[in-house]
Amino acid sequence: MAQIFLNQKKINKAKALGANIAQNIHDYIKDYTTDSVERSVLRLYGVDDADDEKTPLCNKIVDILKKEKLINSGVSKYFAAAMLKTDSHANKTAEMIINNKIDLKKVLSMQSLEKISEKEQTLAQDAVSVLDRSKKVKNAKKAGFPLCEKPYRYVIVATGNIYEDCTQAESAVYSGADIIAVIRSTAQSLLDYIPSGATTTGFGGTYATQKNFSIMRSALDKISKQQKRYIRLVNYASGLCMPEIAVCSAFEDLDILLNDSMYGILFRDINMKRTFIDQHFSRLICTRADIMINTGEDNYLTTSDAVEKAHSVTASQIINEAMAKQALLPDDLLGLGHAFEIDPEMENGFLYELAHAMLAKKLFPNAPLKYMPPTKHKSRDIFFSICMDTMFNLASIATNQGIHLAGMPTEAVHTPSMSERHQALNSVNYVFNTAKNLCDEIEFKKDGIISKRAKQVLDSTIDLLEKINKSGLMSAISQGWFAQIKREPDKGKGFDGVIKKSENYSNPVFDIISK
Amino acid sequence: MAQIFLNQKKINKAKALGANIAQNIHDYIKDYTTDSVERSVLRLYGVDDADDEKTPLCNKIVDILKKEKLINSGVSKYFAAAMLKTDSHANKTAEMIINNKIDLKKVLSMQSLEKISEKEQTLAQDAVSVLDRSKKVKNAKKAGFPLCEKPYRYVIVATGNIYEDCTQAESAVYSGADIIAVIRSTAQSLLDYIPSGATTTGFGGTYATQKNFSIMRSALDKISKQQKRYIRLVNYASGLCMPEIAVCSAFEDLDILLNDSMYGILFRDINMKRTFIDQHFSRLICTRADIMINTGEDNYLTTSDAVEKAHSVTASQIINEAMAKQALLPDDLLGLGHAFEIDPEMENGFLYELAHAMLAKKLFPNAPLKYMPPTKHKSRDIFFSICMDTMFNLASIATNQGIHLAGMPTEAVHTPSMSERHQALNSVNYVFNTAKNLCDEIEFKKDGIISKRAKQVLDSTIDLLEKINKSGLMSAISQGWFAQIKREPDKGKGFDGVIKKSENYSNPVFDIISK
Amino acid sequence: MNKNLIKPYGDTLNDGIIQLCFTLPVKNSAKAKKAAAVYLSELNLEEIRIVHCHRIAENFTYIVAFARAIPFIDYSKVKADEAETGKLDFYKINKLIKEKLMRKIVVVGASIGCDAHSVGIDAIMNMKGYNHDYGLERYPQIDAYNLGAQITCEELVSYSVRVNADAVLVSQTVSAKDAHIGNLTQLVEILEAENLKDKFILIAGGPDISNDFACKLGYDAGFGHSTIPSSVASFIVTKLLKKKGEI
Amino acid sequence: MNKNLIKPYGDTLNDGIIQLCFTLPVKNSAKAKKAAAVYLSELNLEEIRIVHCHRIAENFTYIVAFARAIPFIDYSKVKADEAETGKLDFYKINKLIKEKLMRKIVVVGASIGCDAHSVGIDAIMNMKGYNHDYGLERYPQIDAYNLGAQITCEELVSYSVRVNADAVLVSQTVSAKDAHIGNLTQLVEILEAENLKDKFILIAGGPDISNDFACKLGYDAGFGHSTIPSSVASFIVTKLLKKKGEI
Ligand code: B12
Ligand code: B12
Ligand SMILES: Cc1ncc(COP(=O)(O)O)c(C=O)c1O
Ligand SMILES: Cc1ncc(COP(=O)(O)O)c(C=O)c1O
Repeated sequence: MAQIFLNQKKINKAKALGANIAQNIHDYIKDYTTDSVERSVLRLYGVDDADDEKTPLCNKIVDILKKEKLINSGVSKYFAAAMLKTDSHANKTAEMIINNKIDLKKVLSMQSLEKISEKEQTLAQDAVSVLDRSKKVKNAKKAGFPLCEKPYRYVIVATGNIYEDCTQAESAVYSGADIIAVIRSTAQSLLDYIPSGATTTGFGGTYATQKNFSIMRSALDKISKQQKRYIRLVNYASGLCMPEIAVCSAFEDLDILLNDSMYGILFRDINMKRTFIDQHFSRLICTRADIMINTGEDNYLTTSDAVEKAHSVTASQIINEAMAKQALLPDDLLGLGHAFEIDPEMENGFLYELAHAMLAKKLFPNAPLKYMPPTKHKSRDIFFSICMDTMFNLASIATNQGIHLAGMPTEAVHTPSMSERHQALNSVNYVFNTAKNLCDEIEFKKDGIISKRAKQVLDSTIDLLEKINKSGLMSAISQGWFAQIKREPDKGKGFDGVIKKSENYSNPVFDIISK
Repeated sequence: MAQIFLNQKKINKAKALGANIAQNIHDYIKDYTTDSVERSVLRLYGVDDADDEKTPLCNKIVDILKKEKLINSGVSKYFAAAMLKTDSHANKTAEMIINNKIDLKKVLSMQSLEKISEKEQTLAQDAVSVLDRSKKVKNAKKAGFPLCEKPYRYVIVATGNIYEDCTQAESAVYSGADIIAVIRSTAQSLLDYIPSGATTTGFGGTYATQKNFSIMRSALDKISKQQKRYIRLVNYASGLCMPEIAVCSAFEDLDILLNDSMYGILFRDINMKRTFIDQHFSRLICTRADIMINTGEDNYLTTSDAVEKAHSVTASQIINEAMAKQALLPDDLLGLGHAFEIDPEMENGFLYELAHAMLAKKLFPNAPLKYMPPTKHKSRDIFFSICMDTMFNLASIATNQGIHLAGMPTEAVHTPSMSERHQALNSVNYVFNTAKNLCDEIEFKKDGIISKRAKQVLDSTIDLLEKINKSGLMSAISQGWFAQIKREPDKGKGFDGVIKKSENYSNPVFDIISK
Repeated sequence: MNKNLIKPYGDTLNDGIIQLCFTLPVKNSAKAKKAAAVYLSELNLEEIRIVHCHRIAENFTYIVAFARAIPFIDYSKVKADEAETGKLDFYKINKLIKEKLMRKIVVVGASIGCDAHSVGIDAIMNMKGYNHDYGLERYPQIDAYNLGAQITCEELVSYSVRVNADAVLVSQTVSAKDAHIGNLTQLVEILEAENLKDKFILIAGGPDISNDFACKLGYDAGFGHSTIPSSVASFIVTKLLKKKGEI
Repeated sequence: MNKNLIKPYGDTLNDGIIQLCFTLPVKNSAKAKKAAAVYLSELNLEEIRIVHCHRIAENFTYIVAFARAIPFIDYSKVKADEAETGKLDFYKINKLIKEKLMRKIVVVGASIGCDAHSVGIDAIMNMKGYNHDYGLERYPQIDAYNLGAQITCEELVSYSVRVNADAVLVSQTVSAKDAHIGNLTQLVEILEAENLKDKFILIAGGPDISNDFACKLGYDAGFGHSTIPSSVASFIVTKLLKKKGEI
């Protein structure tokens, strides 16, 4: 790979600061659960139905527990007890609870705590084996095809209609895509439940539902076979339902989830405590089910300047990595994000992009970095946008990135149409092939613009991490140190879903997968 | 500049072979003149009118001399004598000759040879001072603006209508062009005369006429002032009228001429002797009038494969340089051509392009290399073509080229329209700025693909030059060693215009400018 | 020919050349190529050149074409539909407010509904401004309140009433499946229901919003892509002065 | 709806989305932008979005637009207009010539007029061929003569008569200001004048040539961009067999 020289001691220092920052958050969150974590437990236990109004049963049950003020002990034991009582499957049991056929207030006293605990264990073991199954199934599928070369070619589909999405995905794979991301309908991340069923009415994206996941998964499996390569499926976890989305994704064998420890806080005004707790559980699930996470540092550069605030991206990557390590994620599932977002009018901007991209590679040599294309400065002159993307494609192959989001000529116009995705992939395919081994050929001058820039960003990162470590991450966020957006620890959406664990809180799935 | 290591001894060897090859040609051509050289003398003496059928008077006079078998002595003394006789200006004299008012057979005997020779000297001195004037005028204009940064941005206009060409040129300059080339109407190079007047009816280009030159020159001067930078004007010399075009270009203050020692032979089936003689005189004029030449090695790669025959480009550059040196051209007027023409589907093709581009820089460090965009492998998917051009733009700035022909998205479709030129220049402007100093940053691995490739091409070049030197250039061409096109020494268009000089041949302009 | 009659220009006046790109939902084949040409002939085009056809899915063909457009339009009859701003600058605007209105004016802005895009409204409101043009917060004579993104119509209205706003600025970026129309319409309905419609100068903005479009929805003006803050301030001041009878 | 009715596809069936790019010969301004929209509405388009306007000269505005195309066409009624080649391959063609025609066939090719582009005709004639498809010179049953470029019509005709050609292949690349039409027409006129028109199978080819177009000029067939040699050989053989009454 093209090399730049960085002081290893500085790298170590930055990593140590990150670990400390993450540990402090971890010390806080270990005493809390959330509505969504509890709903995830129900989903893991098999509750996946919705009522006639399309409200998921798991939401209703958690609401009941909250109303009854029982939630602090966790939903697990109540539901296990209820299942013992009904002696039926999970959805049936859930229905009976909702229809007041079973009173959760009383259900614990109806059988021995030992039996309940045993049932919890069985349910949890079953749940975990479902997660394990997903890992196995995916590995088996991958084994059937030749290894996919990096950078993986990643495109989004966003028609709002899952069936049209499949058509678009098929075309994208045909043009060379390795990864298909189904973008969610705008603001789904603010919904405190996961919609259900196949959907056709999203805005700027398609609802993330378990059914939609499975429809797309089948479509991709079909194309995989035709094209003789494994096609990865991506959806979005960050939001009010992070862990639940992770569960559904594991059920439907998704490969990657957008899952950032701070995106929801900053860009969706979701409460930070809620987010920190949710991301942890969701990532534990990803670890177990072999789902790669993709973080969202690229987003910072849509509100901040990419040169001025480059170090905030690096600092966030280090924090995201440290938090991921708390959730046991191995390096190869760590799709840390960064982006090619420097103003195209900046003199030598491309040199800075190379510096940033190589810094990320140097800091996270084993992580499959997710490299985002230019978006903010994309032109509405689609012909010019293609030039920017071509340069981005080159930066990606020249610095050996892991996951390459194909930039779209119409980025500044509309969600991509079928022809535009084809145009975008044509450029990616061409550049990746024509400059295939460029990364092995070039060396950068030690004292050149590029090397100096990488050092400078690393230095600023360490400064920022030191400040954050001193004040604590929550306070850092409330001071607007990321993306220049300020969020208060006790404000934001979903704060009422943060729950203090009681002494007898139980969540056996958590216990198993966090070991 | 990005560096590759080449053995200086090998470079010297290649250059020595080139010098030898050129010397052999020179030894041949010094005893010959051509119709066009003689017509150039007339143009230099002031004969620029045409008759009612638009046939240039200079053609008619040379025809008369040929018919009378007087041409071997050169037109100069006959015309000088005639002028003495008429005591009028050149066009008037020419008219009288054509209307048989003056008999060229007899004109020499009508006055003393000394007086004629004196008149020739005056005419020649005046002619040369016109050439010198052009150099001065251009330098004065340039001095009025800031220095233009290399690579110069070069675009073509080709509407067929000189007035539309001006509109197109204005727009191109507005979008950033530094150089405007007015492409000639298809096959003008096969016309054995220069059309006259303002023209509006060309096919795939606009006729090169002195009037058209002057119309475009004024248009560009106007835009120059508006945009506060000097805009260079290009036309095409290679063809049956090489030296005459050079003369007209000097008269109208053109800056650059496409002027290759072999293009016409290979691509236009023009007789090789004719071409060698014509190019020499035309280049002498360029030297004197400060007109940069651009050679056409890029064309080879439209009929040969760019990887397989890369060394034929290099060999031709070396020969073109050696011949240019015979015509006293200084390095800064030596726009040697090469091109980015490797199949976009070739793995690591871009690395090869970089190798070729750097080899050229290394061989001709002081020549303003003319770098041509992809043309042969351009897609009719204009969106993909933009990707190719963007990579080409990068190769150009990364290797510090002199003159950059902007690639057009519609290269494989039609001659460029106004919007397409704008799109093309947008890409050039962006890449040149965003990667401005990339060339100072990168070093290539000594034993990498790029370095090896450059060495390999140099080696093959030396092999080829050795073969050419052994067989002689004319025989090399007849064996198809350039562009895989075979041409016979005594075949091809314009052979009947090759004239053996008699002992008393005179061409005082030649004598002055070849010193 | 009437010199006001215009059509596209390729490289010669009135050659009518235009470029098109689209996908047809049919299998790539000679017939698909022909269909593309037939289709374009339905669009008032001639000398159609289908220069590129490519299969981009089993039953989809990607097409690049050039053609000559047939109609002319009379340019003298075209009427631009941008909001009339008078094009005042920072200094003139502040001066006018101070001297003619003789009080500070109050502007409230937000990106409404589930639209999380705040950069657009920020560009208009924040100190820093946009494209070297100061944002409204910088104007000494304007009290500017930027509520940010994801603001419900109700929140925006009650806030505007509270601070006695002169103008309410609404940003909408997501327009897929007409998402923006729903949000913008809802705001107007609420204002009408509460009889507040004429209390505020109501302005919409966003990359896909034109003045025409916004006016049709009941807004006083609409501003599109690359609007600069002073155009908006200009419009507001001019409108207020008109209301006051000062112009 | 009749499922044969089609229109462009953006990301949803029948959304009609197409992209356009062109230049208008007017000064960039709000009025120019509006004119672009008005113009496109004359092209049977709706929901027109002029997404980009840029001054590219004093009085010229560059425009990028998206819109929805209104008409449908009936795909079942579209008739492709490629030459009917029967799609035989190298081996079948040689076999057919040998077994059914029982003599070698003679083909002469050239790029005529002042057109110096020879790569196209070479692609069809040379041994090497094009896109992994052998050129006519490689066919054991074909005597192929490639005269190259810049050949006058007269030269081509007299040569073809001399070698008793079965088929004459003509290449034309330069089509600016319809340069190719002149050359192609001239050849047909000469052949007609000399009563040779029916003696040869007359085929035109080049990037801008379609079968329709060539047939209209009096050619037996026309072949466009990325033609492979076997298609041409296929056409010739099929035609000769038909003449002979073998099919
Ligand atoms: C930055 C960005 C984001 C950021 C937003 C961060 C933030 N805090 O704002 C993040 C990453 C969060 C984001 C998310 C999404 N985005 Co977004 N995003 C963009 C992006 C890259 C840039 C937008 C921008 O900041 N432009 C710069 C500003 C200055 O320009 P502007 O908004 O046009 O504003 C100017 C004018 O319009 C006007 N103006 C704007 N508002 C107002 C208001 C008034 C009153 C006035 C007078 C003027 C005015 O003045 C401004 C200055 O000139 C665009 C693509 C692009 N390059 O345009 C996509 C884009 C807007 N996003 C898009 C989508 C679909 C989404 C998502 C829905 C995707 C998804 N499903 O997850 C999400 C969810 C967003 C949501 N629910 O709203 C689409 C919208 C498609 C469409 N037309 O419907 C775009 C076009 C990308 C694409 N091609 O798909 N996005
Ligand atoms: C190579 C080339 C040249 C070379 C030609 C070398 C040579 N010996 O052929 C050189 C440098 C000499 C040249 C010169 C010029 N060129 Co040129 N050239 C090209 C270029 C880059 C590639 C053409 C090519 O080789 N294509 C590859 C072959 C295999 O494809 P093809 O020709 O389409 O052939 C295929 C089919 O069409 C078909 N086919 C072709 N002929 C025939 C015949 C038969 C019988 C059949 C069955 C099939 C068939 O089969 C072939 C295989 O599939 C094109 C741009 C481009 N990328 O297309 C411009 C291009 C063709 N040139 C162009 C122009 C304008 C010129 C000049 C006139 C410019 C000038 N004013 O100086 C000159 C003069 C040429 C002249 N008088 O003819 C324009 C033509 C514009 C137009 N549509 O009118 C083009 C499109 C470039 C542009 N955008 O401006 N050119
Ligand atoms: C990490 C991460 N999560 C989620 C999202 C999308 O979230 P939403 O659905 O809230 O738009 C993004 C968007 O870019 C992201 O980067
Ligand atoms: C050196 C040189 N001369 C002349 C020309 C153009 O010549 P013609 O007018 O014969 O097409 C070219 C074309 O590319 C060239 O490279």
